[in-house]
Amino acid sequence: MTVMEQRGAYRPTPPPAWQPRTDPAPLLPDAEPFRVLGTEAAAQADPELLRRLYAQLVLGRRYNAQATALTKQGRLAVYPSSTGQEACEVAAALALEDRDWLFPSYRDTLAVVARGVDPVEALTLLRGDWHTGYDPYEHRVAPLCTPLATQLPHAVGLAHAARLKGDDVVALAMVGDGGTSEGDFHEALNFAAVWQAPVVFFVQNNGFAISVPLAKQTAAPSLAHKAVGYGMPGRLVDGNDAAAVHEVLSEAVRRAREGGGPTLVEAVTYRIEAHTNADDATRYRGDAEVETWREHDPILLLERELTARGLLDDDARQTARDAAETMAADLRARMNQDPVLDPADLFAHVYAEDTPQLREQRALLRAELDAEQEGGH
Amino acid sequence: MTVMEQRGAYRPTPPPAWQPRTDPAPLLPDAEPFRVLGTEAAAQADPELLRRLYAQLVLGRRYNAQATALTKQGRLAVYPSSTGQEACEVAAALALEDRDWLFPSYRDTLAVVARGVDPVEALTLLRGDWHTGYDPYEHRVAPLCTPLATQLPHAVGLAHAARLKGDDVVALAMVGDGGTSEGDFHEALNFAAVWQAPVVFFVQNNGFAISVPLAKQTAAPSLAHKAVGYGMPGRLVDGNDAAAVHEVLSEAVRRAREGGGPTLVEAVTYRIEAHTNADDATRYRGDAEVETWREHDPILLLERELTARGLLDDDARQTARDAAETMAADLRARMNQDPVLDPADLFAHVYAEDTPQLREQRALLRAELDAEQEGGH
Amino acid sequence: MTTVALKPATMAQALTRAMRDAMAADPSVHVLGEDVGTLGGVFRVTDGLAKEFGEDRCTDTPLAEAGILGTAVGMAMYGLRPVVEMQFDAFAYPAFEQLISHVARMRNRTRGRMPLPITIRVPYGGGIGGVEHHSDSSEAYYIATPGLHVVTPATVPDAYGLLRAAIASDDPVVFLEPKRLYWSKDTWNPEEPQTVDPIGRAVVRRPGRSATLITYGPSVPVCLEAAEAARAEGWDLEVVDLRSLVPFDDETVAASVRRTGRAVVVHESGSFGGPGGEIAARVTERCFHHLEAPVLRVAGFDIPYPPPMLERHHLPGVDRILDAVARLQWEAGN
Amino acid sequence: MTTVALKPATMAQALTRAMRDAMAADPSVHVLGEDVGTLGGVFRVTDGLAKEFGEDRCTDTPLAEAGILGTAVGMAMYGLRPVVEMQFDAFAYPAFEQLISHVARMRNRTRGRMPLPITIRVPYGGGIGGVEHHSDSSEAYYIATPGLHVVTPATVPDAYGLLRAAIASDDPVVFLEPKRLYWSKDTWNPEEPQTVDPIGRAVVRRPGRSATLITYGPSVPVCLEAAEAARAEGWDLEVVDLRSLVPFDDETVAASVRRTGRAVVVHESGSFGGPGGEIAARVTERCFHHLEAPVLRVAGFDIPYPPPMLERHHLPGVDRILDAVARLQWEAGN
Ligand SMILES: Cc1ncc(C[n+]2csc(CCOP(=O)(O)OP(=O)(O)O)c2C)c(N)n1
Ligand SMILES: Cc1ncc(C[n+]2csc(CCOP(=O)(O)OP(=O)(O)O)c2C)c(N)n1
Ligand SMILES: [Mg+2]
Ligand SMILES: [Mg+2]
Repeated sequence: MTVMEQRGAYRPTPPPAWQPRTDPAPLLPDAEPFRVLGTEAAAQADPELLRRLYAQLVLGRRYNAQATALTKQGRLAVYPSSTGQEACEVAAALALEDRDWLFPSYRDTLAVVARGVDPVEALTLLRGDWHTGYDPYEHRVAPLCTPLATQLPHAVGLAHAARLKGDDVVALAMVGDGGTSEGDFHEALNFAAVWQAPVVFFVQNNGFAISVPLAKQTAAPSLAHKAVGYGMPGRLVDGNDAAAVHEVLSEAVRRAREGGGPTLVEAVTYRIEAHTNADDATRYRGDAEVETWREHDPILLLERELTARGLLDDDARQTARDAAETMAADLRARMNQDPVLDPADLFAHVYAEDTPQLREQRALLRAELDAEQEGGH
Repeated sequence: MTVMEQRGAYRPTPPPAWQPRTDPAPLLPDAEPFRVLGTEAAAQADPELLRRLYAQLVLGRRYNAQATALTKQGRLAVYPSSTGQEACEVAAALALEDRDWLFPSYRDTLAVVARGVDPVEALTLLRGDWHTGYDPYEHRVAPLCTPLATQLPHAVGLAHAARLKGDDVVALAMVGDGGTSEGDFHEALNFAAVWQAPVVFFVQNNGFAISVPLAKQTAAPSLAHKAVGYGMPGRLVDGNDAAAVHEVLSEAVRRAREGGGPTLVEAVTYRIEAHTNADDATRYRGDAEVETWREHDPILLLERELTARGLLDDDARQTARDAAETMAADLRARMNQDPVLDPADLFAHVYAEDTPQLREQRALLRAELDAEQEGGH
Repeated sequence: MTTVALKPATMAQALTRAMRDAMAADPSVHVLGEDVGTLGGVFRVTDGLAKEFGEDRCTDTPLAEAGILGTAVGMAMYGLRPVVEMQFDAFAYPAFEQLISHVARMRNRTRGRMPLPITIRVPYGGGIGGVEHHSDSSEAYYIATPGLHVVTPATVPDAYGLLRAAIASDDPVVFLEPKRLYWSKDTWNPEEPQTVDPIGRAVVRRPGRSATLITYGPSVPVCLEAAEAARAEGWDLEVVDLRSLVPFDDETVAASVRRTGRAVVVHESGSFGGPGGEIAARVTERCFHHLEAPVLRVAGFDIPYPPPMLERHHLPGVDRILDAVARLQWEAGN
Repeated sequence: MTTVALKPATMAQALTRAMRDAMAADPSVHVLGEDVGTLGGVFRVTDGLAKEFGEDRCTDTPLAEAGILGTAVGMAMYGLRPVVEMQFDAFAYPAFEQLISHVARMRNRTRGRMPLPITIRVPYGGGIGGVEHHSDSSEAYYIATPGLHVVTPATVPDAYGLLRAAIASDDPVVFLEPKRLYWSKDTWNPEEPQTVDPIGRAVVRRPGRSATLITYGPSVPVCLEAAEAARAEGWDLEVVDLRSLVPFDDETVAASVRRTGRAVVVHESGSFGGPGGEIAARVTERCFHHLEAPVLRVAGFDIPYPPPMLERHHLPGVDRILDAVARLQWEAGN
């Protein structure tokens, strides 16, 4: 006779409210990052897409190099390069439809440009003549966002609003591994899951937050494992495999568009350059580690695949390079022009209409500038 | 010939940094809340512990009733009752050693009292004569915390500091289901996991955050599923089963003390009363739901177990009730005395030493009070 | 002043009515916050909105203030007009980064392309017997943040008119609701066409000749009471209700002080670094040669908001105001 | 003024030295923040500390400011003295709830039983060509929060002395480090016994008779430069460096203004609701009959901090200060 039987009538019941709400199993990421290039899956990949990704990667790499060069010439205040992460940058832009929205973080100039924003306007912030250089509504790209993770709730709100209005618009929001530690990351994912908002959260885990390595940032099995805690699927992908990133993001975008709710995607990648041109990466990591990653370079991986499948000849390679050089030359030329500045812009767009206080301050500045001109100093 | 073989030498490699850091499986909670009472496991439970829990539950229930009565008499500004949640409150206090720390949330007066704090001092905040009524260092109980989830990083920092100092002290921090949505919850759990701090996060999921039901708070399979995203174990327990809660918390405390790092425990329970005496729960939930939970009452569950095992006779029951009545009578009597107030206390302890500005303000108040006394109004 | 047609309404009811009318008039107006839906808010200010307009228009959010304001930013980006409720003043603090770094700046950062018409309702101030963290006066933080309008009503009709104006504004507005005036009543006919006052105009609540009390929100009734009491001392006090801290109505305030030659700024918020310093400084800049005495301030003490049983000693009351008026160097002139 | 023994040091070096000395003297002093360990901070102010004292004493935290300050609260509860670095002014905003609701109040909430000796280092202000969110002046928020000390050095020796005092203080101190003075140099001998100035005392940096410039932090060198330039116009300006905004040294400031009869407050922070209003108001309260003109303010404009290429038009410079001095109604008297 068991203890239970001894006790007669009393049978334990689970707490009344208890019904597991979601099956956790499908929300958990695979143990290994998803890959396409060099695997069986690559055979299924659309050759056109692979070629397009390739051209964009080459362009992106060149853009990073050119922008970094511009910092050395004093034409940019600072540039956080995404060299080594181009597969993520490009795939993020290409996974979206025109009507969708991209929410970039401060490192994602490349995704912004890949989405169609003018390469110079994308650099306005970093040149320093204004903050956001482009019209967010033109290509549906939110301003490059510096306060980490703060753009994530924006993406959720926008996607939710679109859904309420009946528009099948998806928002894709980018954030770094470091950014996942911020409270805003948590709140955004939670709101998105509760509202079943059509959002894709795209974490580029590039191993570092400035000098802080991932192991000091999280003890989780992977960042994608955070998803189950919100009730959304978490996906892990090789961030240097452009085809894989594109596939995973496209799938998440599709799910979101069809009402399936948000997804968290973690791309494992690496920041090849220093945090920005102002950073000294030798202070916190060795060359050996960087070298290992150079061998896993996104362009290299894709090039190998394309070559193996006979999809890339020297001509095509040259065409991609030429396009990149043309873009770089144009960027250089346009960035070498001094931007036209108007100090009175200081007061523009603080409010829809100047407050009386701003009118006074505007007049003060005007008087100073006039005096300066007269005084000739 | 496979595609791979066709391609010759090129073999895919996972991204170099990829080594799964932790095995996620042991971090995931069971699908069903852990229970002891009414199950085979109950046979293993220490009778002394069960009796102690019982006495404390009865005392706790009475305390809740008395405090609520005091609000009706205008003796308390407000009281957030934990009726129905006494198993959690009591087990949290009993799972700790003297040298450990408790970090209560605003609803956890009962845990504070069960830890040894004077029942009147525990109510000072709610009576309104001062904020924290007790000395946090006397029983190692942090102030009752109203801004939700903000006490969680405190617990992490304290536990981390203790560990750095070589003290085997554990911090147990309490939070509600609603509180898990706050950014501070996320940041605290992440810091704790990265630092392997000896903390136990104890979520009382009582189904509501004021009027907002759990389904509007989270879409997760359970709140305990959040743990894996930080790299700590998540445990799910029937929050009305005092023996189960005590066991799970004790186990987590032990693990933490032995250097095993933090644990997230979710107890599934129910808030039987309204949010506070000022709330009208009929606006957002029906009686039927409350009734189901009354049948799953923590005292009832334990009483059944004790009775079935012959551990509780009428005498013991009466002793528990008498102790509760004595406590209640004492509380009533002491709370019916008007607290002694000194307006000059306004300026006490803003800083270690008054600033010149506060000295002036203190003098102003003093002059007003003197004038009031003279003027007789 | 009462006409038979008017029924007394509370400030809370006027606020509810303002949201209801705004939601009825404009489908892009959405209300969101903790407990604003089914419960109607802990102060019942959103009572009935979820029922009338559905949960998608008046939404109970998860419990996370940065998330609430942050998602509201995204909603506004997509053309909605979110009206966000922060449950209590102190619980708006987690949303400060979103407020300062995004809400206040998005228009400016994008050269006017991405305005954010968000109204942030913040029940503020003390005097309601609340325990700690429930009675803060946080206006100093808001007014020091360029890009925000900061508005606070003191009367029932203003509660309606200013909230309508806030929701209609294309700029973000921090709408500070004096908690202890929620249940204040006034004769006000919600069925009549309502005036929607523009944001940024102060009003003289009581004309007077001896000195000006400059005040706003919860301190307006206290100042009016003080002005009545002052008659016994022979002072005829003017009371200016600012209504809007940003933009600030320098014109109305300076005109009053030039007339009276003396001024006391009264508010509940702490004194040091509070709005009173700004107000006193700008009044002095503008009216220096009309002033018979320095502009004085009567404010909350520079302490964490005290427990309920002591709050009456902290809050600026009639006596403290009259004491300040008495210190306005009457012997010296006029 | 230079003696041979003294070597030039930067303010950043003095700050590092202060932490190093404090850590060596007291094992309970712990430094934590983003990138403060291995990297030594983005401004290199914590350079070498992790190496010398180990990662447990100088810790790279996860990237979460509320978490950093919140865990520091817990560490302080257990008897440590955390020195927290916020990487930039604007990135302290996520920690505001912890700051306002806990750090500033814990002593008071617990009747003095649980003081929190936390130093919060905040690099602040502009003039370094930083892009948005890297140049805010957020002192208005801090000074309006009772329970905090708010301190800011303007010289190399003060950077050392005030930071030592902040770390030694049993109260929480917001320690504002003027970014653009990090690389300012002064002859200062770190090997000599260092004076640790008490918090709360202003200092007259330059005596003068015509008017007082009241300033702090990054604007101190600008005011000194303005004072030099003013000699050409026949003005002999006194420059008061406040050093501590809370507590405020009314004595030193009022004594100066009583002497000179005129004053201009200069700071980089926005004008409306900024510290200048408080300072002008309290100076006027105390010195009304000594004032020949209203106390004027020269401050940043009330706008979001502008992009680098426009910041020079925003920052209070010598000309703007002299223009204000010129408006001090010189025709009227003296
Ligand atoms: C809220 C906030 N805190 C701190 C910073 C300063 N900061 C800029 S980038 C960075 C590291 C970001 O790391 P991660 O999120 O991994 O992105 P990555 O730089 O690797 O792209 C930090 C700490 C910031 N921008 N925002
Ligand atoms: C930061 C913050 N936001 C809002 C509140 C107001 N508030 C007090 S209790 C409560 C609900 C809390 O729900 P939960 O965390 O589930 O705890 P429970 O009340 O169920 O014990 C809310 C919203 C608060 N105290 N702190
Ligand atoms: Mg990173
Ligand atoms: Mg709850």
